[in-house]
Amino acid sequence: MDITGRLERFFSQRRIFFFAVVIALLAALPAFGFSRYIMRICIVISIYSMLTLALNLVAGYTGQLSMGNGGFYAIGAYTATLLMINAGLSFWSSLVVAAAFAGISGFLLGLPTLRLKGSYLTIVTLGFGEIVRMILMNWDTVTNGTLGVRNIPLPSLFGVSLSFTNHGLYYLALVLTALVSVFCALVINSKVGRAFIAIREDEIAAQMMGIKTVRYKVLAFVLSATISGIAGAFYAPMVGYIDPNSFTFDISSQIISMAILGGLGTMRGMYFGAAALIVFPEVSRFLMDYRFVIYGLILVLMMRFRPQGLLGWRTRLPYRFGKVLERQLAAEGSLPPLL
Amino acid sequence: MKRGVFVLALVLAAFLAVGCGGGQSQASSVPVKIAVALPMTGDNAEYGKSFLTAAEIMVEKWNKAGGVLGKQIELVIYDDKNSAEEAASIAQKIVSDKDIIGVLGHFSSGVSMTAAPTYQENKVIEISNCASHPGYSKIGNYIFRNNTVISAEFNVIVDVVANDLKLNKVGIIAIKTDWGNTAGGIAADLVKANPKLTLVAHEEVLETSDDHGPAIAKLKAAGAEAVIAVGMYSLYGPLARQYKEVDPKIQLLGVSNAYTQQIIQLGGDAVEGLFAPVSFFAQSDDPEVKAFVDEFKKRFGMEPSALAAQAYDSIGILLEAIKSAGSLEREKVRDAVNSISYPGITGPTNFDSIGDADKKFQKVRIQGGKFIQYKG
Amino acid sequence: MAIFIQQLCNGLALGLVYALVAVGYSLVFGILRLINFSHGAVYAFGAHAAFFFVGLNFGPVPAIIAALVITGLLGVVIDKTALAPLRKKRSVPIAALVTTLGISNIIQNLLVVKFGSQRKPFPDFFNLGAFTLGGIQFSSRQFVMFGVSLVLLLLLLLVVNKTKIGLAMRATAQNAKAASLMGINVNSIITLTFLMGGASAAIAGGMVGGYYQVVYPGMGFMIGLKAFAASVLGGIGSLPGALVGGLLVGVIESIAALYIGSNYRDSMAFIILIVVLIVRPAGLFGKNEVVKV
Amino acid sequence: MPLLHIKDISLSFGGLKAVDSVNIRVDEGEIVSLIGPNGAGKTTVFNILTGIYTVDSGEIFFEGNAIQNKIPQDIVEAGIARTFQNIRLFRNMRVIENVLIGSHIREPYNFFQAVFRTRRFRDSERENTLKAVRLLREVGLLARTHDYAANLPYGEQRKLEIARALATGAKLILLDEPAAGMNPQESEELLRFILSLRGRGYTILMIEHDMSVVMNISDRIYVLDYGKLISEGLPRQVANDPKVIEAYLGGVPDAAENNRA
Repeated sequence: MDITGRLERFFSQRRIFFFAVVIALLAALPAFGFSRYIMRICIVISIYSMLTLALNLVAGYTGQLSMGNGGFYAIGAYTATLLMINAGLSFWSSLVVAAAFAGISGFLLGLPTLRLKGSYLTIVTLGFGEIVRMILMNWDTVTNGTLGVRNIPLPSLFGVSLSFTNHGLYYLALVLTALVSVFCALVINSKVGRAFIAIREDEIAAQMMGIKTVRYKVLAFVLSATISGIAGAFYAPMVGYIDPNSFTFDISSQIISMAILGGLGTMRGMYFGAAALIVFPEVSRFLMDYRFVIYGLILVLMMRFRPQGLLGWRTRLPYRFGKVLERQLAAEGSLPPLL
Repeated sequence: MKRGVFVLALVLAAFLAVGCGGGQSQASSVPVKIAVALPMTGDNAEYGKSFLTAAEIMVEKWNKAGGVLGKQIELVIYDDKNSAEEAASIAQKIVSDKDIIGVLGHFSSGVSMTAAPTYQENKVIEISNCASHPGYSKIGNYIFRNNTVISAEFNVIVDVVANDLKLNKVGIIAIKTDWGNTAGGIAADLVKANPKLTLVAHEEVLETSDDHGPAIAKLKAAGAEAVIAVGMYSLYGPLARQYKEVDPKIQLLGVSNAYTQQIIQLGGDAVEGLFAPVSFFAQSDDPEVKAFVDEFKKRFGMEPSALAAQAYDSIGILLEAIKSAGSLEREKVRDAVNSISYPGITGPTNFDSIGDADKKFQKVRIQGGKFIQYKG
Repeated sequence: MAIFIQQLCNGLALGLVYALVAVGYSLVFGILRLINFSHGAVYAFGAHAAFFFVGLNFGPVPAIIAALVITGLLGVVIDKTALAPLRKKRSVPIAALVTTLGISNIIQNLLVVKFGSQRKPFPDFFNLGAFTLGGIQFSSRQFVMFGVSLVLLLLLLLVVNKTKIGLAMRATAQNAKAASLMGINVNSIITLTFLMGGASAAIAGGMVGGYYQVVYPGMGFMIGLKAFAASVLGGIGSLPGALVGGLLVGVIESIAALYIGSNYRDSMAFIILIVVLIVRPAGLFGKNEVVKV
Repeated sequence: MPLLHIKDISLSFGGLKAVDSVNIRVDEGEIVSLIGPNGAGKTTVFNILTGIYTVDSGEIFFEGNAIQNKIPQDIVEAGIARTFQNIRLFRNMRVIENVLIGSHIREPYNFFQAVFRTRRFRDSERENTLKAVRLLREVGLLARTHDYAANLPYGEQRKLEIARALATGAKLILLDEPAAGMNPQESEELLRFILSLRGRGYTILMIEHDMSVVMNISDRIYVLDYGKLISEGLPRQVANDPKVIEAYLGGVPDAAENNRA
């Protein structure tokens, strides 16, 4: 067994321990007294982790490359902001409405999947992202046009405003990312996730197995949009200011680069890709001019040499039946032997 | 395939390693640090780079003369890509470096206003040489604007149209950006308020497009005699060419952004006769201006724009204030900036209580392929 | 009415340029079933190459010819270095799409590094002055642009439909495997396709550069998307489709700018694109493909 | 009542009659083969049966219910599942997951029940996984349970495809050239496997080129040429039908060309 396989087994056998360590480390991070700048980078990484996890649902598992996820992100950010500022709603209710609203837009964008496949669908999603931005730019009465919206209030919990200073924003980002991650994991490990992957692997064969492929593709878009909307609804109060130029095609393209670098179709790759491509520009100021050239190179080289992403290997671990089932299978003598 | 992955990983690792190394290299003797937070990549990179050049010239001048308070001055450069998100992150980075006393930046008003509260909260002086939104300087008493106030520019422009050119029907064409929206609106109000002028049309165009045909058609149909063009340098060349083609007699007027050699290069004959108000005139005989212009040309390959000159002055103002405060205590430096009376190359500058610079304007006009002072 | 006719002409002239760029998408799609995302950046590269050669005191026409050659070669290089290896590996189609997206990033930002992101002056080389016709003023640039694009497009149609090489291209587009069995060198046909795509983009870039007299690295993004919309509208893979689609997008956009507002013009292409893809995915001239199981 | 009754179906693609007034009946517990030269329209008949194509005319009854022009998902629900001429497994999924996809339509829980891991979800998953493992044991793939489909040798991939079809709970299994690409020994094994399926109560309609397989296990045979049925009956009758021999050995080439155009 090769090195990745052995490492996997090592971590998998102690996974509860490692999860606990990672969560404890992340929770204790503010105690190390990092500067606000470092903490801010951590928050941005978690926002992009949510965005890549969202993209992963459509592009990674279901195989429908969306270039319009920046649009959902924008819809989430604007919906939450406008509700907080104009309707005086709290952050929490705005978050829920923004997620729902983004989800509905995901449903609308998912509808063309009834007729479109592959590259065509990708282009429609790209067009969707641009149209969202144009609407934000030109619908002045609602969105305040190119001026954007300023002074977005921070979220508050039990009367305490969650800010950078009290690390409230950091913990909120952490909790949201954790919830999104758990949600994705639950969805993937069910018939829904299996249907997504089957559609990616072979859409016609999936249909022939009775999977309502259109319904699942639309569902993937809705889920992806909802999660992106949550990320947007958190982003807006974090930055305090949004305008249409915060949501250009570059955002969608960056999310795609992150996901591809890490490995579409895996969750670990999403965190890795987001962290790598957020940290990379911060530490490479000397390469300023070449930053986007390098983003491009990443895409080209990955597709050529490692299309599954840096962390995108097929797991060597056995399929997990669960204790109860394993006992039952062993009792009737049909416990499948390990690889 | 395995080798490809390896190379890729190696390249990434190298970037990260070198990057980390670069981040840690900080001088041991503590200099006076000033941050420059401007777009160095992306669509507005040319502005950022030209402002940086101007700032560097000023800093070198001071350093040659022994620095300030006996310390050398260092510029710390940040690329905000003119994006609010980047700027917010950079502002955090700047305030976490306790040696940074002030910031030159950011580029657009929206971006500056996103970063400003962080500077205000941490008592870092922000001087923007180009933010124009009225709300910017109101964010706090550490936030200064060394730029012309846009309404003051339009007062000059409106005066030119009404009194020098004696034209009546005015059209406005503004780019669809946060700045263009605000500025276009202010221009429209001033034109409407002037009894000698009639506003016949107000068009918006996309900054990403070079085809202004439809907007021009509407302005022409409305009978505009003079058109106030509210945009970046990139608007004027194509606009003038396309407009002159359908109406050779049209009188175009620009804001101070139009005062750059690029628009003559881009606009050629079509920009002949264009008016603009400026606080800085590169062809001036003033020796201080001449010295700056020569040095800037040598380094940047073209004449400095008014905004670049304001960047030069902004650094001068900050250093002069530190000198007169006699310390690096933030409150004292801030007070010194507020009470300064600085004889800059963009005219004598002092700040009002909000933090806005009060500037005198000259009128310039393009004639014979160059800008000349207009004394109408 | 005068304004309308002016805008119509403006739209037609723009539309033919879109068509010229759209042809690049259609050629590549026809043969490889690939949406070549880097085409917009290749177009910007073509315009900059022309700008560069003009700077070296080539005349405008030799400059454009030099740009045409070098941009055509760029197209070939893109295929040979990045796309051909993917075909050899039989990668999934999305891999090629993502690769072209990456190439587009690389080209555009290398242009920024080399030339700067600002707009640069391009010579006004085909301006014969404005003239008035029936009380309406026209720019001769529009007519020159219209004429040159039309001639080039017709030439291209002629090559594809009447020559032996064109026959080989059409055969490859129909069925690459069968074509190669019939002795057609499919690889050189693909190379030729990228060469033609790059060259047509360079001409379009030079024309638009001359029309507005500006070039800048970001010029390819929007026009690339609009041209793509045009080729989809016409039926991607079909050359007459690209022509008609380009004209329609150009005209609709110009008229919309006039009646709805300039700030909505860029949205029009996307709206057209989405409507076409939903209502008639094969486009005006395309054929529906039968699902094979 | 026959299990499957195809009545007079026709389908043309732009002037070409791919299927022309075809009638087929399959009774419960039978193994029926559909043979014919390449391009005769056999796979098209399968595609019509499984809802990929819609017919121009004609009717199809399954257990007495009309199923022509229904969407593929409804046809699977009705109880028909298939395999493909060129194997279409979910290659990057495990063997067990491929079978679980087959039982997708037998999972009664909805999206929210999955996310909240309700009792219904857990029971259904456990039951289906159990069934899937048992099915794998029955078809002899138990040792491969954890492996990825792409890693299986050819013969086992064929078996897995059949297992996946069985997992849908179908009564009628459509096999599209199951023996293609197999050596005689593998075909022999496959033959026994198909016979054992009949033994377990499944009905089978298959397309096959390998005459030794067809003649050995078919109860009845239909012969298709240029979209038309040219012969039907017991294996021995069909094998001696001059029309079939002519179709296979090639009649007058010119006529064939004309027919095709």
